[in-house]
Amino acid sequence: MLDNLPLLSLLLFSPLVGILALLFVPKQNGNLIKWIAISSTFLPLILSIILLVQFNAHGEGMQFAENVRWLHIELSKYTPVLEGIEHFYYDFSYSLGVDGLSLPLVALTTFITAMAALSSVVIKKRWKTFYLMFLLLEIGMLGVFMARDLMLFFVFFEITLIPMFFLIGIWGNKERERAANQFLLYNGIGSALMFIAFMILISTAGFSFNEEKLSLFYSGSYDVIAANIANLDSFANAADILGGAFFLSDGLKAFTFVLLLVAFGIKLPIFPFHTWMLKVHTEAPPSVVMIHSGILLKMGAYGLFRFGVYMFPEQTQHWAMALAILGVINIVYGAILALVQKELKLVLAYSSISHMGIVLLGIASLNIYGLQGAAYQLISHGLISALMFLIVGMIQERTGTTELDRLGGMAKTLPFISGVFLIAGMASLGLPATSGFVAEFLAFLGLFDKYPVIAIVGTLGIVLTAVYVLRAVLKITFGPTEPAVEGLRDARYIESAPMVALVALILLLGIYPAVLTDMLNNALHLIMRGIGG
Amino acid sequence: MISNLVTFFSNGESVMFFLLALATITGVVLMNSLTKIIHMVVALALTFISLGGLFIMLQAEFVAMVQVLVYGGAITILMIFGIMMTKHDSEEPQEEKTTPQQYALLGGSVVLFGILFYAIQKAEFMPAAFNPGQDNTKEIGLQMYNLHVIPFEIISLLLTVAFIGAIVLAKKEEE
Amino acid sequence: MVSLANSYLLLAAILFCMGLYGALSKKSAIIVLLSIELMLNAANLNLIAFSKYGVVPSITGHIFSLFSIAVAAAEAAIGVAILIAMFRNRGTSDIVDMDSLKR
Amino acid sequence: MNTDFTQLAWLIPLFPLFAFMIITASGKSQKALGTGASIALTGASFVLSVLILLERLGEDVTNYTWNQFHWLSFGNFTMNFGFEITNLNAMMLVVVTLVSLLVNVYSLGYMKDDERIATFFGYVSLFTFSMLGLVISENLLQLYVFWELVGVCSFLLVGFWYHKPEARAAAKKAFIVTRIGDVGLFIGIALLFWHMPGNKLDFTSIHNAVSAGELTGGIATAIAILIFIGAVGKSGQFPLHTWLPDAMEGPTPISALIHAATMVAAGVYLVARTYDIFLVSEAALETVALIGGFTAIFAATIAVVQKDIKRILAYSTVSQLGYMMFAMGIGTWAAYSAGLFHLLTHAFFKALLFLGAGSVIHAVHEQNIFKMGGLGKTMKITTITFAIGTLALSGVAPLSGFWSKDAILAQAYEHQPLLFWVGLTAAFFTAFYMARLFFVVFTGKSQAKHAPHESPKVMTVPLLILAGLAVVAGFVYFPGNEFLGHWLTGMEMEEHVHWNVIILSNLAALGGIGLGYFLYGKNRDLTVNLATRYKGLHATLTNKYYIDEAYEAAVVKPLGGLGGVLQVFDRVVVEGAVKLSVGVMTGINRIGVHLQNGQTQTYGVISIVGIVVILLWFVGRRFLNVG
Amino acid sequence: MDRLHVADLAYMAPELTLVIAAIVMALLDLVLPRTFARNRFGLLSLLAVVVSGMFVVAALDNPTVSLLGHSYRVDDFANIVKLLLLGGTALTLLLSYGSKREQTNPHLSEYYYLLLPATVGAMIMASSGDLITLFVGLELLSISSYVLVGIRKTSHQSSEAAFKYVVLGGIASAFILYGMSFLYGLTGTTNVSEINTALQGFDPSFGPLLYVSFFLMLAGFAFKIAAAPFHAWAPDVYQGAPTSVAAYLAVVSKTAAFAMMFRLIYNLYYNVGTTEAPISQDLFLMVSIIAAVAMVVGNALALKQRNMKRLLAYSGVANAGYLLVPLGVTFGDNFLHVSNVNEWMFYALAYLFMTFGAFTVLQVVARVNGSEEMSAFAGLYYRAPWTAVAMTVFILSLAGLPISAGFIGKMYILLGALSLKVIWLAIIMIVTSVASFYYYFSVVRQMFMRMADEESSIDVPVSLAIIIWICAVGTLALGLFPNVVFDFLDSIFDITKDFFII
Repeated sequence: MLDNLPLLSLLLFSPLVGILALLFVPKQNGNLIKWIAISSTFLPLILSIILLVQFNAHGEGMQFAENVRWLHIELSKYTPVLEGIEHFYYDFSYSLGVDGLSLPLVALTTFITAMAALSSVVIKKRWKTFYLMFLLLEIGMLGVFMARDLMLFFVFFEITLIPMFFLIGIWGNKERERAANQFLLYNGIGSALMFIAFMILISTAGFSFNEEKLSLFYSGSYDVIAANIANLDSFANAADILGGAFFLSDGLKAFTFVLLLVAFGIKLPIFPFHTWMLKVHTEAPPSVVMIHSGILLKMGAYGLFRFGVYMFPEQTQHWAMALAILGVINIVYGAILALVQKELKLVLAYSSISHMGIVLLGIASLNIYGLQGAAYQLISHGLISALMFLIVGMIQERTGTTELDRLGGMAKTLPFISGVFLIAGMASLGLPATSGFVAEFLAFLGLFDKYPVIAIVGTLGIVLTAVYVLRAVLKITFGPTEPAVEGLRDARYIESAPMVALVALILLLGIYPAVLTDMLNNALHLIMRGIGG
Repeated sequence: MISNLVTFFSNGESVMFFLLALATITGVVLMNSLTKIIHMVVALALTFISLGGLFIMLQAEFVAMVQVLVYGGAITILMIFGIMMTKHDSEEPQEEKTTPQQYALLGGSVVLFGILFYAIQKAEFMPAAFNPGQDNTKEIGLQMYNLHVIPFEIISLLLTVAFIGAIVLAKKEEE
Repeated sequence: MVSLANSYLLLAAILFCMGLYGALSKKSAIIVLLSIELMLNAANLNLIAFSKYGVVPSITGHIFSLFSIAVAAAEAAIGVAILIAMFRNRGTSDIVDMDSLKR
Repeated sequence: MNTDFTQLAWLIPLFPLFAFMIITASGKSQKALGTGASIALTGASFVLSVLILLERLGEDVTNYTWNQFHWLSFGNFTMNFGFEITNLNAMMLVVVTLVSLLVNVYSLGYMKDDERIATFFGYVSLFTFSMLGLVISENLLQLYVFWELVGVCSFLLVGFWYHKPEARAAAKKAFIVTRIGDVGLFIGIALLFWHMPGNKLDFTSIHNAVSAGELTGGIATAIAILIFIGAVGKSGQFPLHTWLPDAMEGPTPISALIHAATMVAAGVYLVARTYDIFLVSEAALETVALIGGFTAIFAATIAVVQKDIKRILAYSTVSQLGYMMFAMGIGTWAAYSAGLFHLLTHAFFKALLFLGAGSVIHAVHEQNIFKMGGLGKTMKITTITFAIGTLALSGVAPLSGFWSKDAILAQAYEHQPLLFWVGLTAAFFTAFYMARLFFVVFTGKSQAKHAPHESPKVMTVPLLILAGLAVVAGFVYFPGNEFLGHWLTGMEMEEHVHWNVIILSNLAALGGIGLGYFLYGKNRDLTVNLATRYKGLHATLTNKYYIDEAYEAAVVKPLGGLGGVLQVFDRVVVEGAVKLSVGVMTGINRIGVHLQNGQTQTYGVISIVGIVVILLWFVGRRFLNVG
Repeated sequence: MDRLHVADLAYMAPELTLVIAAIVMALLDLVLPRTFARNRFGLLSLLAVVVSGMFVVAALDNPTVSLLGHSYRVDDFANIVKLLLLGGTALTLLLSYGSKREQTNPHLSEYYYLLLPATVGAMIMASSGDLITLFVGLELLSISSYVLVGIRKTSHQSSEAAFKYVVLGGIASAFILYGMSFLYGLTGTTNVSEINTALQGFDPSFGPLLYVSFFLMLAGFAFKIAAAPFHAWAPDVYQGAPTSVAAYLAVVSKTAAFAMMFRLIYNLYYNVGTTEAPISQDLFLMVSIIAAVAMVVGNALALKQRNMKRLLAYSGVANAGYLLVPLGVTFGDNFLHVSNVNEWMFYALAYLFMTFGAFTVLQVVARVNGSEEMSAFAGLYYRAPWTAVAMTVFILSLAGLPISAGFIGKMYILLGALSLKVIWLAIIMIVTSVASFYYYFSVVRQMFMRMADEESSIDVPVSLAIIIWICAVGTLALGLFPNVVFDFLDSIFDITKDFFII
């Protein structure tokens, strides 16, 4: 029965149910709004679990694919030179699909969104608008991970910007508006560069010929473009057809690749494009940062996988060294800066930078271990940073501050939260039996084959990570009890539920990584085939 | 150089052109250098009328008439009315020092003229015989009411609009 | 020197540029409007000259210039009308004083 | 071979894990349930370990391996986890479970009044689980996993009294310093992975690869040294030893269990487990021997002037671990056995000493030995057992410490004469500082504020058991009875009796004790004179050779400084670059807005300039061939 | 000789309808007593616009009709543009109808019968192939708009704006005329297709003159569409003019000027020059440069602007740049990219919706708060949530974010530019769009993140609400289902028959 349902579309638009329901609730009715919103985030979660169950981990390529024509712009009427061609058009589809790489991210999205929705109950004003934006954001994020068409991908990528802008700007801290602006502009630039890269791809590699229908078309389809780049007989690789109008020369390829690298690098973020996210981390409400740090940053890495590495294997090989060095810079730079921050949120922000370096390392290693590590890190860091900010939210709600100097001895007053915080810290520093270790291990393992020296420098980050994580975590949980922490209430049930769930997942992925690596494998395998490491 | 000039002036048409052009330019130069506004308007009237003369040299008698009537007459008078209805200091105020804007304007105009000069000098017109017809007024009439009747009608609308608009804008509100 | 074509064109160019200069340098609004008329007139001179000396001489130039004279007259009228309205409001007719709308 | 119990070895770590889960689930208020579960399940592990040991004591035993847990798998690659039981493991299992059990029991008394006693037992169980997991690991990666987990447990327990800033600092230091070593091990594993045929990491394959000569040369040296760096961190060898004395901030039973008997010995165990790799690299062995020997004497000298009872023992542990390392570094199977033998005996007598110290602290609520004194009268059992421990540690025949130390020294004497003398000197210092400790604490006048009392039974019984073991454990391996060596290595050991070594080592021990008695038993004033006369030396020693300060100056401060610099860099340069590019836009904005001055004629001029520029550009480009 | 027959007047029905309506109103104005509320003329004008629109629709997809040597053409390019113009005029009428301040103007009736001739001028610009007719149409539009800008003659801002507009508009007209005169001189005709034929074999010595004449005209047109560096009048004039007139200038007047530019530049200069001296390439490059300058300058100037009308004016400058891109990139060597006109038409439609919507919301806000500053938008979301949401839609569209008409429009233009690999222009276009987020979203910030001094909710007059809804729905619909428009254009418009004058 389930086979006939457009599962992905259902999943993608399931937050709309909540949105529509919310629109009919008067805005004064806070509790009803919260409950409707929270329960409606569980709908996509359930659907994504169904997907996980139905997914065939050993099937190649896309599953649950859907394809509906969205934009079809006919050009044939105007192009007199193409004799014998009946149709000539732009073809952008509403086309969805998931593979072993995107499905875990989809599940991560629904899961973290649900957790963040739970933790958002502490939001103090304008619940209705908050949750509307929240659900809208979820649609955008899900779309990014499911889209199989470049244009659709871009649309969803951009859609995430707008609710985030509101979420930061309305519910953030003091400097929220600046943070929202910075977020929007930086990411706007990133997606602008991405858009150009996509357009270049569409107008060169997207150009295809359909013999049956005698039609030529510019396709936005990810598969078509990737196939055309790889196929040496395609228009994209012909310098002489129509004066090389569709020729994707090496220079152009490198240009596009760098555009993509910068575009996704801003999102990821790669040094030196990271400054924007510091403000977001400090100013946005913690439940929003859960999503931001847990999922939105992953969109950059996902894009880098999908478009950077998969479409441009040669360029990836060529740039692998640079990527590795960038990765190490990210790791070490982020770690050292995390070490000197006085504000917990900034520590975590720099920690994200540091952790995302591992993704770069994994990619740069050009072997399956590294790729696995990078992909694993996406999920792992998603969970860990979500957990971290869940806790930050609780600390902030209870003490009104997240400055390290004003916190201390929380283990006495908030033992449960402190314990979970400690676990989160341990996971963050890559302790075995947590998901962080698996990712770190695989990424470094991969890199050691290719660039042992760079890898050794990178392992410095492992030590530094321990230093800054412990510095922050221990300052807050251990030591004498600071006045701000006195007499607080430990986690409520509604708060502990997401904590427990996140911890459980982090441990599950740490103790039995095969559940995820198996799934990732077939997607990464395709990438490997290209880069032939 | 000199021989060129000699050939130039040996031709009656050329002499005529020279004189009229001189008058035209004199008008403009005077306009730009005089200080009293009413004098400036009169200087420009000189220009407009000499242009009419040039039009006649170019075998455009009808246009020349219109030029003298409209420009030399109507517009000049209109402007004088304008001057009278708006209290003018009647002196063009003198700026003490030249602003960067004026330098830019001067430079811009001169360079623009330079480019025009270059382009015009570069062009070599090989005139075909111009046959304005027996009576070019009639010819204009024929064309105007046949081939160009649509713009003609639009001009009538335009003039109506201008007429209504001018009244609306210039009329004093009775209050 | 076969024809006076270039001379006419140059004269028109001089008039155009001086008109432009006048329009953008004179303080008196009336003179600015007149300078614009001068620019239009320069174009007319061009049209008439071309209708005799152009690549393909024709009477169309005359017609074009007639239209442009009509347009110029209408524009002048509107210009003066606006100036009068303006003068009623502000008591000045200097173009440099019109800077309440800026930045 | 009978493997009935060996097959069940996987249960051994799971028992304490189960205990940990029970305690976590039941919450900290269920004290009786928590402690009970921990003791019972650790006991179960102990019983099973003993049964396995007995099973393996027979002849013709082979290693038992099970590794069918697909921990990590993708494509053709699988990383399996499992367990392996060798004789070495079996011995370690018994040592760990035994000490853990005893510490569990002891803690019932020691931690009785702590409201978080259940949490404590939970952590201990978790530690026991991790340590046992480490011991039975079938491959190096799995070992690494548990290696880190024991580190975390150590961290948690060091910081158990989290509200004390010193405990927090110590826990942090313990974790970070060992982490430095761990990174070495990590790199070693990664390199090994890529240089092993078939990318295998299990010990059997490593053994086979090394035997087949597939892993040799520089890379083997590198891997061996990297693995050793891991061991250096965990076992508190110089230069990563600084965390171990600080770790004494934790509850004393923990110091006995983790920081004396088991976890810190894991470094030695690691080297033993990967001994094959070390054996192919002379350089690696030398490194191990040198670091071990140096640490042995280095830490012993520091211990001489420390005042804190636990710190003295901690430096002693560092020193003894150095002993084991340097045994490993000698590079013969006999030395290997001797090192492990010392590990075994040390586990017993050092645990004993720590627990004894705990008993003392429990009684006087004080850790400074000079504020104790005269405890021998009130705490009989503690005194006697502590004395046994002291003698064993000092290497006085025929206690266990003597036999193991002698085995090492004999091997050194045969193969590394220089190190022999180093070892001997260290032995002398050991005996000296132990004597100092003993005489200051248990003899003389009482300085304590509280009236000391003997500890309850739950604490003394473990002391007695350990004391017994400290006495007898030496007899499994001595010249003439090479049972342990043979059993561990599967080779015929022929241990030569070096009487001169035996005599020298005994002399050193007795000399040390004698000197200690002379200085601290009788003429304590003399020590003050000595301290003032050799002020510099004394200060150097009390300040532990200023190693911490050196690290502070060489690593911590520069790192903080670098952090500060990078912070400025981040704010000024990185953000500045962004601002600069924004500045282009705002620059145009400023100029544009300035020009938007309301003057009609300015607007016109802007346009004219625009026209002229573009026209000049294009006309010039096309017709004048410029620009 | 060609002559106009009475029957041919049927083809001109759309324009004639408006002219007749204007004359009837002018006469009625004289006859009717003072007590007769003149705002009913607004409905009459709306009726005329609708009827005219129906005539245009009826003429859609018919074979091209050309009168008097292309002096007047009815082809589908003209028809589609006329629909845009009439739509814009209808919205202008509704906007002024809902504006209290404009309704109290003593010259309300003149406002209506000047607006219709202006639209006639705009329509003529769209459907002529003769320089004279084009020039006269342009002047009809311009002169009517001068008056419209100054129609609130007691306001000195209004007359100041009008005078600035007259002066600079006059100069621009002079430039256009001067440029056209050269064109006439080089070819001897004012008929666009004949000029193109004549230029195909032009004498090389005329090269510089051709450049100069092209650029003089381009400068004039760029002034009319307010492309930088000829943009400076726009903010002042918009600010001084009544809101409905400002919207009319921003949308209708600009669209007409664009239509004229497309028609003229392609028809005149396409394929002019030789392989050694590819003049048309240079000329189109000039257009691209103007486009780039407009995008950069427009967006840069808007960055810190606090007055909403000026902000929308600058945004209009930037949008003029975007709209010039399809004109500048041409067809490519192999006619690979021939959708230029479609791109422009789509974006012009999107621009109509979003700009008009934004002006209308501004009107709603200014009506209540009496201020056109951005701060007047503070807390709008809490005072009139749906209006704020609609404004957000317009802003998203102006900023080019999905899912909105502006996004699809920009995407279409960019696809065109990049299919010819004009990467530099694409990058400028998209990067400046991102810069525009800064100021567009500061409006959003005002609406959602600031609190208003007053908390009372705002009522929106019906006619304004209608505009807002039409524009918001249009903007979103074009973003979600752009194919409706694409397919419509595809079925109606044929560039060879409907655009090029052969």
